Amino acid sequence: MIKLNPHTAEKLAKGVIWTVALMVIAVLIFIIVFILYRGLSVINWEFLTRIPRRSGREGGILTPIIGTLSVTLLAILIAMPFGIGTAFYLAEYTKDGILTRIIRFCTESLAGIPSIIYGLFGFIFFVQILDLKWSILSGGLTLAIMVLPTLIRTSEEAIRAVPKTYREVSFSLGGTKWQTIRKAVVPSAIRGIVNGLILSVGRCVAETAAVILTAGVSLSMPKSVLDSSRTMAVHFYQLVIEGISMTNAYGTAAVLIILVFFINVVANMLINRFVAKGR
Amino acid sequence: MKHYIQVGLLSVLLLSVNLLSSCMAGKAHGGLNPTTVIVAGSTSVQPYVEILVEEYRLLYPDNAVGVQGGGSSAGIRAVLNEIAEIGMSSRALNQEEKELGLWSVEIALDGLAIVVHPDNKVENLTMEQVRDIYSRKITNWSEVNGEDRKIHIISREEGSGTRSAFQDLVMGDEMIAPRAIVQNSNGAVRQLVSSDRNAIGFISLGLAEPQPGLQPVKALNLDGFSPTQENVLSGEYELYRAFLFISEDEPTGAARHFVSFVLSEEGQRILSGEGLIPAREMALTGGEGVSDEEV
Amino acid sequence: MNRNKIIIKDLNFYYDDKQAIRDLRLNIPANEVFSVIGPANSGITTLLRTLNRLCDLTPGTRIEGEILLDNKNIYSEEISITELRRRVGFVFDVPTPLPMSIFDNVAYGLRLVRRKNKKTPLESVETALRQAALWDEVKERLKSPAMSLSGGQQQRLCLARVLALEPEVVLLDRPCSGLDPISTAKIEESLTELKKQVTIIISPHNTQQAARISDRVAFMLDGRLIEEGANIEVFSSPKDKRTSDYITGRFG
Amino acid sequence: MKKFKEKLSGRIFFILALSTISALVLITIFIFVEGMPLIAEVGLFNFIFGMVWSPSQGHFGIFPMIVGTVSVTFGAALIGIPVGICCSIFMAEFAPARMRSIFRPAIQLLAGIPSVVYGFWGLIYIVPIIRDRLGGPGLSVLAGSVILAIMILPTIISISEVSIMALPRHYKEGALALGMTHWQTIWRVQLPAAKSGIVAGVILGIGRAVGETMVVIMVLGNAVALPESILDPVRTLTTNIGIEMGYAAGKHQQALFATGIVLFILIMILNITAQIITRRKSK
Repeated sequence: MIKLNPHTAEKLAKGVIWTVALMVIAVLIFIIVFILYRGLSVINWEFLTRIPRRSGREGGILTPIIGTLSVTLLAILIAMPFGIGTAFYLAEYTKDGILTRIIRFCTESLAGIPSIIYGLFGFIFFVQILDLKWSILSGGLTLAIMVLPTLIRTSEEAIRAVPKTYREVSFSLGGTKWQTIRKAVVPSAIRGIVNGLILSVGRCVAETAAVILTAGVSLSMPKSVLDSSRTMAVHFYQLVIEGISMTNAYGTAAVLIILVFFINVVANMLINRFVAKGR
Repeated sequence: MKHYIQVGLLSVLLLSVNLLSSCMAGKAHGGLNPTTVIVAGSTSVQPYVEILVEEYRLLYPDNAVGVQGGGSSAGIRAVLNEIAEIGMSSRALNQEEKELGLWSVEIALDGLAIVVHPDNKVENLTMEQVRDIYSRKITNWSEVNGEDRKIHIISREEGSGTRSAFQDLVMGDEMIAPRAIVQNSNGAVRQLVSSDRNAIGFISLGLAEPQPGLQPVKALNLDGFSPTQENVLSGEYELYRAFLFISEDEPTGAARHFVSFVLSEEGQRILSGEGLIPAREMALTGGEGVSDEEV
Repeated sequence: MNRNKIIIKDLNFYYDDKQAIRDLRLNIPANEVFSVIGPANSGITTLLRTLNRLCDLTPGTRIEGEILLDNKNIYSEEISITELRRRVGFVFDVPTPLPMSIFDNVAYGLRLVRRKNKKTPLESVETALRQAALWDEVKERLKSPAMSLSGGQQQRLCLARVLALEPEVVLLDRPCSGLDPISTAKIEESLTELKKQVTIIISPHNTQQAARISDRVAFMLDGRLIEEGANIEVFSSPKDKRTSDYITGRFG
Repeated sequence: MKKFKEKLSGRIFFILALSTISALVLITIFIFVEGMPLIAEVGLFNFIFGMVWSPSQGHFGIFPMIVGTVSVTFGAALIGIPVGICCSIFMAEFAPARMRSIFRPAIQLLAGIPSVVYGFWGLIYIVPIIRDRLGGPGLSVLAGSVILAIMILPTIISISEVSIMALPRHYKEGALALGMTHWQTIWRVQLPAAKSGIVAGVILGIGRAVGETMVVIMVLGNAVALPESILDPVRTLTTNIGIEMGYAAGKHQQALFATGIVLFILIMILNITAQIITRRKSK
């Protein structure tokens, strides 16, 4: 190896790192512009509010939008009590022990399991054994399990970030544990918890593999949570893989990116407000 | 803080409205048509059935039909597991499935087109050449009067009706080479062939036609016969298979109503307009087409 | 001589293996200001925290002995901890406002008690803030966040929050550390006023403060009670050499 | 009454906390129950080392897919790890505050974009480039590696950055005070100190690459054969499930669940390794 002068090395390393970082940003911008450039011209009011016709070659993406909203909403509503409850249990109700270690292990493991495995499980368990068929409910339940780790981790962090003094004050004034959590901890942790919820929403919106096996791909307007409906991500996948319409595929992708962007901005605003409010 | 509570309440409200409306919907339809008829299976048949459903919905707005993909085998299994009322298959039932005593009806015939990139010089292949290409005995286009380029073979995945039809009609006992690229829909094969000069694939005949917004592909003649509806009907173009609807027993109620629609003149006209060949016989007992009593 | 509000009998307290309080016996009379002085790590904070069982919150602690409040052991089974903590209030060494409005801070404890008598706690809040000598400064902006107050105001707010519950005993753990002299003076003033109604146990932030405000003084060192007596006695003629060393500033 | 409420709330939280345990147990049970019979029938060795996958003819060998998974993941790691670590050093050390405030949300956005969108981009942008410039069908190990490398960047960057930022200030200050240049400090002091965090991030990133499905279906070509070069199409374990699940019945379906078992075990090994490393770090 050639021994470099430390200052040359410094310059070289700095140069390389700047280049790589800027390239990553460039690639990111390129991908987004690439999709948006072709997609934005497709998006108009009609595209958003019309039911897809001829497998999505014509018409809009109203049904997939409704599918995405309902599957996501359902998943979050189901995951919320479990995720936040677990976070409170871990942060407030227990000391480190075997049980917490097991819970933590399971949470971390769930976080690493690929979505296709969730899809397999959801298909066998919810679709077949519980006989919910391909439905918004099956999809929502599957996604709920999938986002559980995200929700637990972010909520637990938010709860642990609440200063210890708040709890002591509340206890010292005669508060019970429950009152203390409800009145002193929750108000301070709520922003972090909401941020976790938003991250989970993002994951649900973006998921394809798990929902395609559980919520199905029906293009009909769902009448209830027991009906199948495809989400936007699945619709996009179908448009591309079936070669139905590249134009509408770009349009759907653009809507997805804008939605994800919007969700991220909301999350960031919340984080910023959270940080700004902290001491 | 209050804001979040409001959002939360709103979501709960929305959900309960949804649940409530689903109960209501179930009630309103009542006896004959309590739930959505689910049609599931072959991705080859799926796009056509989706179009049929759109038309059907215009005629009978109260009858709900949902279409799922999954593949021919999945469709048959979905019927057996009672996940779906009707299965779609793009291949004949195999022995095992026949023994289960499933009910089936042919809804249309579909030719299989051997497609290549439009710039490919090759116009015609024999059945044997196709077989040799897919078993990789022939690996260069120059061996079949084309340019000196490697052949990229594109196939469908295990379980696909189109693949099993291709296997039966073309390959016989030969195996499709494992090195073949596998795509899981007609559209994906078409997309790939349209963008790769060296590729060859097989897709549903209806999809081989030029499509608005998509790159074209070229359908090859087989043993000198072009893949047209006429040549399929006359038996000169040998690559075709039947699209089937499958059910546990002969369908009744809402499911029967939809099947009748598909087999009616109107339904067959729609399929024919999409490039399929009308079914050879309409084998739904108890009258053809849609009668008003059944609605 | 007043009757004893709190009687501590042979108190020993451990954090895991470390002993923080050793064989402590102490009688604290009612309606007086009782100061506990001593260098850092003498077990004073621990002692205060045992008196309303805040020490229960720290995992791995162990307590021996008895603490009688009005002749009832506060560590016995029949005592409700929440009830006890309402009777014995605690003011921390740093201001600890909760992230809510001034009004909500003071009303916090009241709202924990019961929701059935839905009377607006406005009067109680006002009384408490007056007792803590804060009312005039905040009466115009009860709805603004407590964090917007100055440090001294925040600490008085914390005192008001405790007083709103009308406790019998108030524990103050170095309440004036880090406060400006004016705020300190205001707090001392209100304590002198308060002792008519409540018993006050304070760990002052220096001996001068102890001398200014207390009726009785206890000196602790290494978890042991060294000396205890009336203010003047202890400060003018300490019996133990260590006490006099501490008071004259030779260590600590 | 209050005591009751107190106990009840604790109980409820406890029960809710069991949800993750039951979820993991349920998932494990169902995947294994569905898949084990086939492995038992075919034989573990034949299943894992079998070269032919043709369920309709009764051949269930997934070795080409294991090789596919490993090669694509390796390729993604080869590109993604150095780039990811560079980016995390950039964020933690070099980026001006303003830039960091753009970079971080940008990386978050990168993580939030649905993976199918990346697959699509790869299919219509990367694949033709590979086909036209390098030859082969374009759908290839290389295409998959490039796209997956982009996809695992956010995981590697965020975890590595956090572990570099979390180092005590005096590490850096001490080194600088000894006259080391900024880069020497990073290379000799900060990176070694943050090693376990970075390694954990890398392992989690690799886990993502192994588990990704839709993207690889779109750009890998899915051929069930051992690749001879990085321009050959391959199939991964996830693609095998994703592409054939809908079509499978009977033994074929069991075989896909059996593929799921192999994938599951692979992922759990990666997970547990990452957990052990992070735990050791926190001690």
